[in-house]
Amino acid sequence: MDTPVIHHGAMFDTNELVLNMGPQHPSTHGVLRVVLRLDGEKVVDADVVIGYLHRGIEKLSENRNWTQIILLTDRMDYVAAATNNVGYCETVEKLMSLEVPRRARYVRTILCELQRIASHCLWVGTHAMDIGAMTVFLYAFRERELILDLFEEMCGARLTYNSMRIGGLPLDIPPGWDKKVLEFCTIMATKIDEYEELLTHNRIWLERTKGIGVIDGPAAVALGLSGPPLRGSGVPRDVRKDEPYAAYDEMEFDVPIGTAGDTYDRYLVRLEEFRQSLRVIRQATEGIPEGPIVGKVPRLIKPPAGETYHAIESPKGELGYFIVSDGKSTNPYRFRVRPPSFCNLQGLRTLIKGHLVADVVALIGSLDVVLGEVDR
Amino acid sequence: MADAPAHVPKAAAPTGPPDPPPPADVTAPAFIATLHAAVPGGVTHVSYWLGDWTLVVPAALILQVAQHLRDAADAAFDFCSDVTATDWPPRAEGRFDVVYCLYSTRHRHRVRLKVILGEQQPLASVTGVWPAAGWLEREVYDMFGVGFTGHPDRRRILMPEDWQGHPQRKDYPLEGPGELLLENPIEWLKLRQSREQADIE
Amino acid sequence: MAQAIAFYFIAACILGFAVLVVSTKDTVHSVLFLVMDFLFVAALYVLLGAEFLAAIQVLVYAGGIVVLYLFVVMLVNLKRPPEAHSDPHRRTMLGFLLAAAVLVEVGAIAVYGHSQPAMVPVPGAAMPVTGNTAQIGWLLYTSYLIPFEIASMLLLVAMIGAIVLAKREL
Amino acid sequence: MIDTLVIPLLKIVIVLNATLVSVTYMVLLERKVIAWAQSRLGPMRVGPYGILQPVADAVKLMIKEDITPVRADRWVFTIAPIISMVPALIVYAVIPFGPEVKLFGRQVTLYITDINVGLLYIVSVASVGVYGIILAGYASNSKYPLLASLRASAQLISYEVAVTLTLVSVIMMAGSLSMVSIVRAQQSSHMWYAFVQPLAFLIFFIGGLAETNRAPFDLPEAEQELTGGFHTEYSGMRFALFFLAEYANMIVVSSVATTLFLGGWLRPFPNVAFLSFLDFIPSWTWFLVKSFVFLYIFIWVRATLPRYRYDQLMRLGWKVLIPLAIANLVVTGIIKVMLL
Repeated sequence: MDTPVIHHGAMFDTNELVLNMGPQHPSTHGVLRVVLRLDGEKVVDADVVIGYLHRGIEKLSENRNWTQIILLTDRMDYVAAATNNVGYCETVEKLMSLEVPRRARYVRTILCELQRIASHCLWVGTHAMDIGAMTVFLYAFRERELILDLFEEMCGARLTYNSMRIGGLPLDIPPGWDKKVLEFCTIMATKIDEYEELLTHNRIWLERTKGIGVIDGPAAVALGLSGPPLRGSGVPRDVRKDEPYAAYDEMEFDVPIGTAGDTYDRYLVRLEEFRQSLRVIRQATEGIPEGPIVGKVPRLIKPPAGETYHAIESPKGELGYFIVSDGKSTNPYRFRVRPPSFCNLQGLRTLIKGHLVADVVALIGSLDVVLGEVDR
Repeated sequence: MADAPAHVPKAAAPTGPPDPPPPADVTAPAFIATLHAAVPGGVTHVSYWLGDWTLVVPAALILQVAQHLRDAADAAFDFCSDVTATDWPPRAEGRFDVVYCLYSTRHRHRVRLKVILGEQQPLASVTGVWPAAGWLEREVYDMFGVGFTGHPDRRRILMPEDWQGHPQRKDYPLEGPGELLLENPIEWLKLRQSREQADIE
Repeated sequence: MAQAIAFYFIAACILGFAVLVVSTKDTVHSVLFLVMDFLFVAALYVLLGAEFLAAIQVLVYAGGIVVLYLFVVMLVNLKRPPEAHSDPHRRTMLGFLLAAAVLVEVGAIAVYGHSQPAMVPVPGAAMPVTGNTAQIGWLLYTSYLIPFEIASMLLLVAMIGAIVLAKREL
Repeated sequence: MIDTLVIPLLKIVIVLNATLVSVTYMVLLERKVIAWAQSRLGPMRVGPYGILQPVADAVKLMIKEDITPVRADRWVFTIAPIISMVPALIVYAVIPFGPEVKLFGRQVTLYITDINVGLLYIVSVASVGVYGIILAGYASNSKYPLLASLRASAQLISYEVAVTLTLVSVIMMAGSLSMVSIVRAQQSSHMWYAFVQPLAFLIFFIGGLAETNRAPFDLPEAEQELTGGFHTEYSGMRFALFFLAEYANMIVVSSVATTLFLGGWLRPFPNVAFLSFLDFIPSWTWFLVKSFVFLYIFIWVRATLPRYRYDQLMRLGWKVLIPLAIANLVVTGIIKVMLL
């Protein structure tokens, strides 16, 4: 049960306790397992064990044709499925040098940003829940429900959308959908303030998140963190700005960055991202151009031989696809995903050393990992 | 995987990506020239396709190249996006392509490094250069069986500790180790034990 | 009569639990019996009409001190039986010696108490207060002020000592 | 015979039953209030507006399998929930719900008994309740419950100090340890002690939250960290006992706070003749209403605040509340000596 490690030299010998957190644990957000070595309640070291949700999506994709893979990508980051679709389709389009119509790129932008809000809603809810504020959880899920309704209207599904096609979209937006999206933006803007009222200036929230899991910019970059955890450390890195895809080059938005690199700053960054996402959605919905929704896509999708890497900014961070085509078969020769959650989770061990058990759940929450994406 | 249904290779298995050299009208970024100067023989081939630069690096020099690319002012690749591999079983010069996708948060440019590696050939770990490579290299080891030397924590990451074989290799069957495990676990256990016995002998 | 029955019952329980405290193998069970013991002592106080003392007995001993015992017992994990001493006879000898000393002491007190005339109780008339609690307070701060203060100082010293011992870096 | 045996027994039966029923409905109230705070409906299926939910819960818990882990300490595991529940119930012996009233031509006191060390009795009995939690964690022979029970007991002991110190200030004001006398003292001094001792009142309330393991101090049962806390390994009725004990303790804290700080059964402004038309409301109603306000705040706080971390909780207890309570005590003493 225990592996006692005895510190000699101290006046009192103390045993280290090995605490196994997960894979069945309410706040490891799925099937994450963290083996903690504790000195009292202080974490001396941690081993992060993953793979409990490994379904071999990469291997599976190498045996499916190019279109079938889209629905496999839904199953990775299942709280932001449309973002995965977009990333994959754009990578294949890059391989085939396909031109995507402007209207499709605008709709992709709207869907990506709606997904970002949905994902952040889930994050703010569970993160607050982990720290004990249960009301925010239900508030955030209430708003996420509105987004799911929008998606249901758009593509008929509420979680796994399969909402993209290589070269464009499967369906045009339903009539009146853009009005509903704008309406949602109005509602959401007030709801963000509601979350902030409950958390941002709450003394207990501040005590629980300020100075917890501090990581500075260079260290975060070296650890491969991306997305809000990286921006929380003050590194202005956002794929949407740096390597624009979809219609982000035509959008106006700011990239919020933190200063302290602690859990609180990551929280603030994500809350500001809510607002920026709404800004992008408004611009894209109001400026949605007329035109076709699918480009000139050959009947049989068979990209030329070669390999490419393409990254987009998913709600969790840099979501990259590395795809190799052999130019002969109708399936990719190598399909590799660079899952942002996987790389962010790698930083957990560094972040939690020296903190208390209660901070472990706060930090898992602040990294915002989805185990479906970590394990694939 | 003697009992598993043998993977039937396609008529002509592909032997690697074309990696076309840059066309005449594209100028290579400056850091490639600097790299050539700093690490002689560090780059054996430069390729440009779809706007991405790929440098093929000999396995022996990967650490030096990585170090240079991270520290050189005109390169500054401080962010290791991805480490992965591709399996090209019939290729003569080596079975695996180990691919490093690098990004610079300062210059906002990307580059891919590629190391061609034989099946039993070890490769120096770049975790000392980019700590981010830690888990990514573990995954490459887990999925392809590439042995990284100098890795601080070389364990399997996604598959169970006692898993046999490396699933992402092209000769690993999609069905996994066979149906025996699901249909008759006791038989499977016996088989595994006998195999372990054979390993020991 | 009823009071005598109650007294002998409570006294028997106290003794019984006291025996269980020292005879039980499991340390946590032993501590639990100690709590029971303290509760019955409190009952004895109630029987004597000293409710204040009874409540304090429960609050301080059962509710405070023994909880700390439990803490220690649980943290140092004494679930395995303590190893036998290298020389079991020495311990037995020591036990007998101590028991004999206690016996002699109790005997001496009994003989002394019997030979002396009954102690004159503290004159109640001198106390301006009535009621159990108030009387204790009055006595503590008048007749027994110095012992009371000395006890407080001792406790303070013990507390500081414990903090210094336990805290590795101050 | 009737006065010495029947009436006290009847009172005990009534108080026990009322307590148990209100505890079960407290659970429903909590679920409902939190649901409203979170724009939900709460339980709605069992009975109209879910008012029969406690009955359904009780039936479910009773017919649930009662599991004792194999490696558990069987005896301690069994008595721990009992130890937890009993102190929470016997405290009601000294809580005054009202003064003497005439009932069927007989003078009946609306409290079971009034002992002269009533407040001390409550404190000491409550301090025994911590054993239930410690022993549950120990007997489960599992790491999460053990950690939780250590946290719980440390928390209870620390906050007990602060709470007891505030009680001493009140005792100083009232000059008595008897609950009934404290209420009467508030009547004669024309002032609820909440206004005379606002600091003590606040500390008592915060300490009460901590002592009942309620949010934001609900670390011992922090689901997100310790997967349920000290009662992780319990199921069925034994789990229910812990659950009931927690809610019974909440009601105790509310009742004590009402008695000590809000004038117990007294109506607002008890000495203002002009408001005497309020007297037609039975005195115990005032008591219940005031206690209910407390209970509501307990729930409200839970729906609003995040949870403290363990070390922060201890720091708050030892470095803020206890010094404040001591300062309050000293100031109260000085004023008392100077003015009287």
